[in-house]
Amino acid sequence: MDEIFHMGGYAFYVWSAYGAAFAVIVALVWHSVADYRAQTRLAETLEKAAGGRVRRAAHLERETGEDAS
Amino acid sequence: MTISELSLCARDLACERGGRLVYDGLSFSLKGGEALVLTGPNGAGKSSLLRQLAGLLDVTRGEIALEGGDPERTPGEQAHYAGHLDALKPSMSVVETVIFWRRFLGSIPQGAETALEALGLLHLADLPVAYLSAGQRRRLSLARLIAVPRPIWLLDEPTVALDAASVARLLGLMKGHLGQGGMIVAATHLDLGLEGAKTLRLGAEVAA
Amino acid sequence: MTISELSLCARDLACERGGRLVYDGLSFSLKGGEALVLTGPNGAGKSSLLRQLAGLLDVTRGEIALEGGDPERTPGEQAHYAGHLDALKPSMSVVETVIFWRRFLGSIPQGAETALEALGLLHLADLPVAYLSAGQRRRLSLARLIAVPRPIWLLDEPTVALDAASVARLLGLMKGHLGQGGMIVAATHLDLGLEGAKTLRLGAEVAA
Amino acid sequence: MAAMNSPTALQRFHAYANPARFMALSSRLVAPLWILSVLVLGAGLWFALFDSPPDYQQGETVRIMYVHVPSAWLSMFGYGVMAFASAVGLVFRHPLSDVCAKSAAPIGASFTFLALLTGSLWGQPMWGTWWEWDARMTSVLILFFLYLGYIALWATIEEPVRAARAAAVLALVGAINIPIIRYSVVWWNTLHQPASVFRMDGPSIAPAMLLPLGLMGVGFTLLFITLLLVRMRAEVMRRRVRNLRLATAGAAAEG
Amino acid sequence: MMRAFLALLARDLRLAVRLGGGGGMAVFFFLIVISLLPLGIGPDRALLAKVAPGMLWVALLLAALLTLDRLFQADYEDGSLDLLTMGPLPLELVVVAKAVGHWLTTGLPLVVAAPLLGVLLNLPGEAYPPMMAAMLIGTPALSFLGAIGAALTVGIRRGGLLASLLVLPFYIPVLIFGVGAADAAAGGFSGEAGRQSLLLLGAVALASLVLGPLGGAAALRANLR
Amino acid sequence: MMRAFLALLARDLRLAVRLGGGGGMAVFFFLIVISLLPLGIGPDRALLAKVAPGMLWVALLLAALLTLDRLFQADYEDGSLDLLTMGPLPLELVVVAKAVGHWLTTGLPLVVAAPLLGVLLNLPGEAYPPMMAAMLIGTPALSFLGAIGAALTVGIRRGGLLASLLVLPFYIPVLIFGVGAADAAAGGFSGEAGRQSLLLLGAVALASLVLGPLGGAAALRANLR
Ligand code: HEM
Ligand SMILES: Nc1ncnc2c1ncn2[C@@H]1O[C@H](COP(=O)(O)OP(=O)(O)OP(=O)(O)O)[C@@H](O)[C@H]1O
Ligand SMILES: Nc1ncnc2c1ncn2[C@@H]1O[C@H](COP(=O)(O)OP(=O)(O)OP(=O)(O)O)[C@@H](O)[C@H]1O
Ligand SMILES: [Mg+2]
Ligand SMILES: [Mg+2]
Repeated sequence: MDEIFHMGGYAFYVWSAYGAAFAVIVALVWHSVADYRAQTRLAETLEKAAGGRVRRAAHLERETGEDAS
Repeated sequence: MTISELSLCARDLACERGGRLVYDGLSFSLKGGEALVLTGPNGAGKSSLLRQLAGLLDVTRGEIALEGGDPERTPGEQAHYAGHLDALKPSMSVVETVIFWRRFLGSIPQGAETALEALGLLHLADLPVAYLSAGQRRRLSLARLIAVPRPIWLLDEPTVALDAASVARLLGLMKGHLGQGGMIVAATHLDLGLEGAKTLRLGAEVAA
Repeated sequence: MTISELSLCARDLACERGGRLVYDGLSFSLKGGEALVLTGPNGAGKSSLLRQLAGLLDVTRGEIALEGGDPERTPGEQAHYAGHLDALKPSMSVVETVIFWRRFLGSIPQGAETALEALGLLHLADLPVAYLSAGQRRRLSLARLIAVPRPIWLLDEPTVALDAASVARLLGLMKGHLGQGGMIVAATHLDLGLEGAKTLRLGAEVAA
Repeated sequence: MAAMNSPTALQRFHAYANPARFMALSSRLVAPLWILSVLVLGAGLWFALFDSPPDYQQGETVRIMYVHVPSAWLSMFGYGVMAFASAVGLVFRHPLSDVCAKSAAPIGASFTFLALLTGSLWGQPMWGTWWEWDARMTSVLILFFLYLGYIALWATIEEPVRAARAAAVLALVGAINIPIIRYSVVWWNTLHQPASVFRMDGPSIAPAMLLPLGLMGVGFTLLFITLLLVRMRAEVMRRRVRNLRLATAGAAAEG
Repeated sequence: MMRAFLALLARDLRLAVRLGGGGGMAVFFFLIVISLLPLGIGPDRALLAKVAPGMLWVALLLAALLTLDRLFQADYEDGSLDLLTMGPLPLELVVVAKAVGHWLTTGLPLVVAAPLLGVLLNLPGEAYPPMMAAMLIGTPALSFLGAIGAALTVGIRRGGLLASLLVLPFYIPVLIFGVGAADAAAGGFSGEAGRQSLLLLGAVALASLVLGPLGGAAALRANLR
Repeated sequence: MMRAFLALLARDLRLAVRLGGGGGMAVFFFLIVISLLPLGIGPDRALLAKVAPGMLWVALLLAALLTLDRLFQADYEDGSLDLLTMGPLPLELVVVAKAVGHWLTTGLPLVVAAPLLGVLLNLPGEAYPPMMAAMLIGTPALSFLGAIGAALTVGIRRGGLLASLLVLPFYIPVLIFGVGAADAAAGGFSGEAGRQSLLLLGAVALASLVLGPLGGAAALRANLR
């Protein structure tokens, strides 16, 4: 185990590389998921608040084939 | 082909801006010699409609057709558009401006004076545009209508900043254009004084 | 000091622009609660006079004095100027715009809604300015008048691009301001409907 | 492509690309994909760190390869996805491909950054320097710039439709540029330093190293796809939020 | 159509001259950047000679970048661009006219000024002809590629910096082959390497003559509605 | 008055961020310029290390110059500047707010990014601390001196290039002392020379903090009427 940790004297480089990869990937995953959650929550509250008007927005969405724009 | 055989039709037009539907199901048709006046409250979509007709804004749904026009050119390329922005360069002189647009839009450069005369700008011909007052600028940007003949005029609040004499002059020019079989679509909040013009009121009743 | 004791005087004012004398020997005086309407053909110097009053254009000759005002501030610093340019940032939202001007011109940021309400913009509060139509922009730039109280309003063609309802609303605001002892100098080509306002007609267009 | 042009095929394409359908389909895919990526990456990591031999030349540092090379692959794969989606978006005008291109960019940029960073961390023990202006490294750096420019363009244009088209043009022109950069950099380098001391291709790979490398490569790719789906879902929701906001703001009648 | 093209080109040149010197300004900027360099890296003449071709090219790129926002931004802001799309000239040719105007007011004057600056940087004599040739071939590419970046950022106020960022990666091949041509001569390699660089530079320039108008027009279309 | 100052500063920062990333964009530009250099002068590591401090400073100046037109031009064109002069805040403080905003969105991020770029240019380790110190002291001077140039050219459309030209001479002392501080450390001189450069740089920066607002406000007054 110690050997693995030591990495033949190159511990700093190897573990930094893996650490950095881990950090970047975790940040990316966290950001993506958090963003998705936040947007979903926002959409829900807005839909609730807008009440009847949602139907109009949804209608527009369907008609234009774009829920974008 | 004389321009009086033209007709401009919009069928079931819709416009979406910034994710909102500004108008929907809008239709009209206009023949040579006819004018259409667009009215309605702020934000009703008058400017948007003019830009769609000019080909400067995507048509969300529906269609715009010019019958009897040059089939190789879009309706926008057979129209003049005078919007809120005046497309003037402060460092060019008044006459240079008109000459440039004549050249660019495909006329010969000679005869620019006629257009300046028609808008009462001849005495300012050599002044740089930077020195013009608001109304003078407006008149210069309208001079393009006369400088290059095109069958359709799309005018967005054309009388803004004009004094009474200039408004009268513009009215005369518009009548002359209609008399030659041209078409005008103009957005305005005031009465333009074009008798016999069709009116299209945008706003609450159009909202989907 | 209440603002109704104010008086704004121009004595023998001249204005030179681009090497030409636009007007000369112009005088007027205005007391709190009074309005002055500037009329005249394009290029007569209406906008120039307003900019001189706002301190944005050098006074060639003559003088402008505000009596009864804050002696430590220039007349311009006690005035609102609403000119042809609207000083709006497309990427700021409507309410952010008003809040910024309240802060910058020295009021507390709270209460921006009152100004938006007064100009019928409350429902657009969170929209970016880039999305506004011409008339909506104009109304937002006029909202500054209400957002921060200042005794003098200098308005250059304030009704441009406004629909009928908004013109009526603006008229109401102007009357309210005069009623509180404020002063208004407004340039216009149309009838503003301000009864009892003084009128100053500037000269005919100067030939080159 | 010819079939695409017939209206029915196009309609079918649009039906599949419909955002609502996409949301329904992707919601079923996301969870399994997460699990699969974690499993493959876990296995890959085990082999990479514990169950593969050190290299006879590079020693233990060779283990950096198992994150470096997959990152480098994905940096290019990401641009490919972005450019392809942009082309589809420009031709078929479908918002979902714009969403896909937009969502791929930050992921691709992150992997590009990782390739640069891990390469740098490998370079110091191997070559004695963090950074070398060598052809491959330089072209990856420029690829990173292209990603950043693409992201910046999306960020600055407010209106999604407009932003999508402009960004698509950039991605496509950039796609043409990448091989040019690659070759020009190779050229430039050999011109100055005819005999490079460093061997970029490394030793031919032993089977014992191929297994972890392959697992990590597959794992990274799965992760990429999962992240892409999640980001696309977030983007679709963001647009829905935007529409709802505008609808509420505009619904109060004018005047 | 030809008349419209020439009218637009002539207008752009006139505006460039009136708005403060067109070419003169770019040259002046180039001059200052080049004279900043010795201040930055010290007055060692051998060192200067070594970095001279590269520095000249980098300064060239920067001068081109700095002037990119002149291409479309002003026309967009005052509404001229709307009207330019409504004329008989295809949008691609509008972009060509603009790019040619940009080249005539920045690239060309810089090429003319470059030898003078070479002297300031102690550039060896044999490097001049290939360097000039490379600049003549390479600068149009800078303008045409720049047009893409300028068109992409046209709706954005103060988009100048963003345009620079977007365009810089596209300038890299031009830079590398351009420097390659001059360096080969200066470094005493056989003419072969230099000639090859020039050929590649020519290929990049030709590609940009096609790509610039197409990409620029596509970007303008995206941004204008 | 304090409230007005902060409101203006906050607005400028917000606009900078919305219009595409404020600081991020400047850093990105800086990064690209710095990576163009090796492409221009070749990948020779010793040569790169030698020119690194000078190049970092030149790139810093350019990034600052390129963003100068953000200072007043937009506010002039849309009429905001007229209204800013009519508020309670003296014009000098308006200039200070603008310059501070400019520094926060360009100078500061660049200082933070500089070490990373040092690595790319193979800058020797001992040079980092004095270089960072010099940049922290010198970059505010760039923003404050830049304000004068931006104010002088405010009425001129596309005045960006002219502003750069006017300002560059003022930047030269900053460049010389800034490079001096980093070079002294890198070149292994005694600390004395470096310290002296830093002191002189500090003096220049202090002078610019006074000169910038006064000169800028005077220039604005001249241009606005
Ligand atoms: C920041 C510096 C570096 C960058 C940007 C970089 C970039 C890349 C790229 C793009 C690839 C994939 C190329 C392909 O598959 O064709 C790659 C593969 C590879 N790199 Fe790096 N690299 C860097 C540093 C290093 C270093 C220092 C080493 C080892 C001493 C190294 C060893 C390898 C190996 C062994 C491969 C896989 C074999 C191959 O596909 O040729 N790299 N690198
Ligand atoms: N920036 C300027 N430089 C030089 N001369 C100018 C400038 N602006 C206006 N002028 C000239 O000053 C005169 C008065 O212009 P001003 O804008 O005050 O007119 P105005 O009465 O507001 O006209 P309008 O009704 O058209 O708005 C005009 O003749 C105009 O040509
Ligand atoms: N660039 C834009 N992006 C998004 N939405 C916009 C944009 N321009 C206008 N809108 C919105 O579209 C609607 C119609 O605007 P338009 O300018 O066509 O109105 P208008 O009828 O011309 O009004 P006005 O009388 O004020 O000129 C408005 O509600 C406005 O908020
Ligand atoms: Mg309108
Ligand atoms: Mg006026």
